Amino acid sequence: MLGSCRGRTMNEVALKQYQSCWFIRSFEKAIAVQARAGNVPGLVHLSTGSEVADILLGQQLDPTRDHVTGSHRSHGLALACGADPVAVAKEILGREGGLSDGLAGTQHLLAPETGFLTSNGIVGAQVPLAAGGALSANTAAVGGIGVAVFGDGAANQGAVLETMNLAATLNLPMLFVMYNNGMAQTTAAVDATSGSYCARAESFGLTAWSADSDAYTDCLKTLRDAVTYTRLGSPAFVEVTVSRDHGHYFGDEERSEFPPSKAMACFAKWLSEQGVKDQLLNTARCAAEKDAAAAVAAAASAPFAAANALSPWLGVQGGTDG
Amino acid sequence: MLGSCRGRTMNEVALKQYQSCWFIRSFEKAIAVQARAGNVPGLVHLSTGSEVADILLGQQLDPTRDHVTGSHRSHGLALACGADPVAVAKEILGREGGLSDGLAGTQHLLAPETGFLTSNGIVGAQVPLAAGGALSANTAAVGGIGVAVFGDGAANQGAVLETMNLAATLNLPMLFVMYNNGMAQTTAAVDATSGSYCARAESFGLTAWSADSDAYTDCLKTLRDAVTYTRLGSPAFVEVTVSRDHGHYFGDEERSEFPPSKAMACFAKWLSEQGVKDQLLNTARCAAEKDAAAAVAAAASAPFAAANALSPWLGVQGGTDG
Amino acid sequence: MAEQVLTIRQALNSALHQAMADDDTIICIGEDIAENGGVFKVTEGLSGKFGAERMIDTPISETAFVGMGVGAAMTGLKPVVELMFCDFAGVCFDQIMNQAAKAQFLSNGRLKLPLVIRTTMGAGDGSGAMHSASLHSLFASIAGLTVVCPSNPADAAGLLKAAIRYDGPVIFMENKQLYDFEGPVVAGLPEISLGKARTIREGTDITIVAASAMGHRALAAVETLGTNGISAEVIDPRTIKPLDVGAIVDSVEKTGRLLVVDEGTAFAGFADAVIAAVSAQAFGSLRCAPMKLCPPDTPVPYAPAAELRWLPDSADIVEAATNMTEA
Amino acid sequence: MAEQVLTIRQALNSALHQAMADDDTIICIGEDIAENGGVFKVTEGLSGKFGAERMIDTPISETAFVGMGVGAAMTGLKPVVELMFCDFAGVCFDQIMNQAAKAQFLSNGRLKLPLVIRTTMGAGDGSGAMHSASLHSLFASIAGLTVVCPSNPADAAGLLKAAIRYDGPVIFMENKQLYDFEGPVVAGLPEISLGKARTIREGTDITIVAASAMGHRALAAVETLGTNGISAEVIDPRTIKPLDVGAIVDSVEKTGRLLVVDEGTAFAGFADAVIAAVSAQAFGSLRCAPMKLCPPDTPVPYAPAAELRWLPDSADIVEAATNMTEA
Ligand SMILES: Cc1ncc(C[n+]2csc(CCOP(=O)(O)OP(=O)(O)O)c2C)c(N)n1
Ligand SMILES: Cc1ncc(C[n+]2csc(CCOP(=O)(O)OP(=O)(O)O)c2C)c(N)n1
Ligand SMILES: [Mg+2]
Ligand SMILES: [Mg+2]
Repeated sequence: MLGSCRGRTMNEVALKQYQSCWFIRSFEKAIAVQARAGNVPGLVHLSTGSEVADILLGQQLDPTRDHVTGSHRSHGLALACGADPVAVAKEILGREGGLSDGLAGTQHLLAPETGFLTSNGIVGAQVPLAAGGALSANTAAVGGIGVAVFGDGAANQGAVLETMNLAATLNLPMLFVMYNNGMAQTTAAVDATSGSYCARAESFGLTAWSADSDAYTDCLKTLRDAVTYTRLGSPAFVEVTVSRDHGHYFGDEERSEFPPSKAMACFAKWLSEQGVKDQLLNTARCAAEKDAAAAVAAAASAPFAAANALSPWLGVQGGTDG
Repeated sequence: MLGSCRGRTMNEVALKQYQSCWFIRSFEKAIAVQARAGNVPGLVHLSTGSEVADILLGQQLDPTRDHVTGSHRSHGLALACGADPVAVAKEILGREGGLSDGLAGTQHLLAPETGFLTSNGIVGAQVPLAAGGALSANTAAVGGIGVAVFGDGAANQGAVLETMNLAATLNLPMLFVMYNNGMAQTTAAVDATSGSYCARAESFGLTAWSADSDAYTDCLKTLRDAVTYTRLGSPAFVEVTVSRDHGHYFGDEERSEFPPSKAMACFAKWLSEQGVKDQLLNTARCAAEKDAAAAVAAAASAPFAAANALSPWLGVQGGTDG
Repeated sequence: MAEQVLTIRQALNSALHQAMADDDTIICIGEDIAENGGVFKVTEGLSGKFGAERMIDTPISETAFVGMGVGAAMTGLKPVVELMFCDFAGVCFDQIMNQAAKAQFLSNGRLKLPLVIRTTMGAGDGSGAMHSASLHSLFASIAGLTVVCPSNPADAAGLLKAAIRYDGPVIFMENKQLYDFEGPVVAGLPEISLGKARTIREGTDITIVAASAMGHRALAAVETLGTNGISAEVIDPRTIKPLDVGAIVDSVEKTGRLLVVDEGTAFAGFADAVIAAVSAQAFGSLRCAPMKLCPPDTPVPYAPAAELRWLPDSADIVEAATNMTEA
Repeated sequence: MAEQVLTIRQALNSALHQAMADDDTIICIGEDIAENGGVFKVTEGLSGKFGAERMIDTPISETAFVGMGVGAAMTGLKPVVELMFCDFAGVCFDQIMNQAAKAQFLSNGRLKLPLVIRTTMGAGDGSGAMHSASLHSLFASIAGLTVVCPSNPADAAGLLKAAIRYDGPVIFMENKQLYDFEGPVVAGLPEISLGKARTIREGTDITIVAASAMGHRALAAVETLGTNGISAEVIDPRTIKPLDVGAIVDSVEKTGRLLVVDEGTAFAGFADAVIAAVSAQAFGSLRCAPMKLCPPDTPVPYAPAAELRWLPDSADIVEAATNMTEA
């Protein structure tokens, strides 16, 4: 679905990206419908609002040698890295055939075969893991990189801050990507963070960029430059401004006043300016919506993971099993 | 011993400080003698090399409203804050009548009555505690501050980095004092830390200074300015260059190549330049040496804490006692 | 005294309101606790009443703010720190294990440490492996910590008040699945002593020890057991540490059988602690092997059926108790 | 095969040399481990042999470098991470409890996690409350972790090799007090299976289970007990988890008595785990209450006499075992 872009014109590539963004957005919308219907086991944190960042980042990466980790809010990132949408949806819905057969769930998407190592329930904990990915890539000398994606709130966790210094000290090929959506749960970024994020990263010795996902070309160029720079062997940091179009989790009504993401509208406008016909935009969007709805529908019609999903893990450690 | 300095001339104050520095240095020397003789239970980390910083900092503080925490290497700081030298020495030697009757030891000196809350066996862990001191002082509106003293190695711990952001976010009257002695155990600061320490602190929104303890007036002014600034209600950071005249711990022979601290020689030179007679300097030094030796000797002749030092703590929690 | 029915959430909220009104030195620290009232709404309304000075919202920096709580407790405040999920203890565990737990000992009693860390526990709501753990025995295994796991509104309010007044660090564990559990409370929400178990059902054939949500499951099981002619006594320890071993031993001396039902770890957890303590003190009274019913030794699974299978339920309790009484 | 006498430190060092020579994917990560050879000198000489790429010195940032080890283990390397003292686990506990321990489960078996965290344990050298803990059961209570506590050079080397080859995360705990303990090893330092206990003394009257340094104290006690006519069997579990319950149960079925001597916590610790497991499986064989001998429930005190009092010693073991056999 979120396929490769080699050998195409720039417009074709961008249109495909646009379609992929719509795929994520529609996927999350379909998950929201499932959640409202009570078909999701717990709470879900939707990626709605960071689609453009997810896709532009994902397309700079190489599944055969890069290792990516994400936060609790990583449906879009996992898809952008190439994780199978049906398996992702099944995992989120707790179904058989989910990435981890429903044992892990929305906050723990693992698709290492695509380079998407894992997302994480603990804010910031994914960041040291990506340093390990960078270390492996470095040791194997395959030109791969580690990429950690985290939020503005996570930027205040010791795990994230320590890893910035560690990556710089060891000169790891590691890219820190901070999605600044202005909020951490109900706390505004400005209330929780003193100083600027880029200055912070620079103070640890990282090369830092910032970009706004509303500005397609800028954002693309920045992410591409940052990945290229990192691939040459040094750690870097990018702050990407995104939005959080739902509340912290879906159903968290109090935050519904947040404005919808402008990023995709801006992207569409830019495509129009490049001469891409509205009809093509519509076709891409419709195709994406259809594909995403189909993926989530396929997942929703699959059986819930059975109690015996646990069976392979019973007695593994010799603990007393209840 | 490390008494107050009100109502004296500047030279008198400085001479007294000089004497206090020699007190710490001689105290540590006497502890080293005890350690070599096998009279110290475990390893000790000596403050030799940071005496000038300890004393100049300690003298800016007010025991009635400030709260100070220190690292594993805090004998000098505790003394500079006014902890009873005999009780400190007894604690280091594991004797009855030590600050904690020998239960805590060299890395856990607690003299809250002097404002010296605690030192710490875990690198960096004392720093959040000082934020609590700052919060208490702030809440009580007594104009007090929290002060955390830590090393260049500790500056890479999440606890320290998180607390910088927290203090800035809450606008706590908290002073971060980093003693840069260039080494953490056997790791050179330059190998473990990327970027500059002051830039790091500034990136978290702290006002930052640096000073060299070899330069008496500068160091004094910087610490005084920083304490004054913090007392007005905002967090700040000071990097003080000190030396580590022994190895990481006493007896860690491999590091004996470190050059002896110049700070006290510089201090003496400065005093001479101010017209303080050599004889006065000698008298101060001799008095300090005598006092320190007497304090440690008094401690060393006290009985080791007995097994029943533990008694008050047995059964407190209802656990099964062995 | 006047009785009233409250949920645990409401009881905790009222207790905090009362305690903070009575004592200026009590402050609350945590993520999203002030204006937002906490993600579980336990601190709702407190910031309007007591202001931003006493209701402190923090960045996502648990080590820094738990440590700040420890330092504040050393210097005259009585902080109540909210750690959103006990699973997050990992990111601030040094401040709990080495700083909060050891400070009083290291000061040889010169320091008081009136710190409460309120946190949650409990699986059953599809929150997955890092938002569902029950780490009460992890905390209880650390010398210096008091650990409380209330199961009803009156206990929750009364024990929280006691925890706040206590001079040492207390980990106060609220079960997410019980926040809406209703029960009677008397006016004034009287304090309840730490360290005292409560017999929530009397019986003669078997003693079931079950804290927090497991107490409710045990009560449900007791009904079925009763219809099968088995009379079970259920003890809610309420405080995990210090554990009221005496109350449990008294019961086992009467019933001769012990079953511990617990949502924590099956290996070196609360269940093992109870079994070992009872074996040491009442071995002669035991008519059969003391047993435990705990989840399998895996992280908490996400999918509903697997999570259901993972948690001990009343059918499991009935089966275990029946096996023990028949043996 | 040729026998040789080595200290535990030397045996561990040789095992690392051999393992790293045999497998390029093994790397070491930690503070002061490369040129300095580690503060306990276990990694001495490795950096000269294998270079800075495979012997990685880090800043004092345990969360970052333990997490880096976890991530590296997910992506093809076999990291051996040194955590200088187990007391420091607090500053990186999330990476141990939630990341290392849960990754394989969360991947439903798709990820391997060949990670070893080497750390130390053990009181007795005046290191004080934050450099002396024995947290083996804290780790063992977390589903997904394997925990190893060797007591002699051959076991140390053989178990370390097995731990490095194992697909899951292993906490490998070296007792500081035993680094200089000497013992015979055979050439090649053969691997020893995880999860197998060893009977280090046969006896008929009482089973004493004791890991790490406590095994040595138990052996000393056995001599005295023997002269008093009590024949004690001593089992060194070697692996704390998975625990070789079978070996212990077999022994208790023979002796009828169980004493667990352990340096870890007395509440919800290893001792309780053994007692509960044996009670469940061999209750009928127990001739008296299974007992434990653990330190008092306090942090490790600093002053020598208090620390001595704190640690169970062989006189305590003799007394406990004597009481049990006389009862
Ligand atoms: C260590 C830890 N603390 C708190 C939480 C609860 N929590 C989950 S997401 C979140 C906010 C994260 O904000 P941010 O990093 O900006 O990501 P966003 O939700 O905006 O994508 C919080 C506080 C957690 N999961 N882990
Ligand atoms: C969390 C933690 N990691 C490692 C250690 C071991 N350790 C004790 S002191 C020290 C070096 C500290 O360096 P620095 O902060 O510069 O202080 P200095 O010793 O130079 O005064 C180390 C690594 C520790 N005590 N705690
Ligand atoms: Mg955010
Ligand atoms: Mg240093």
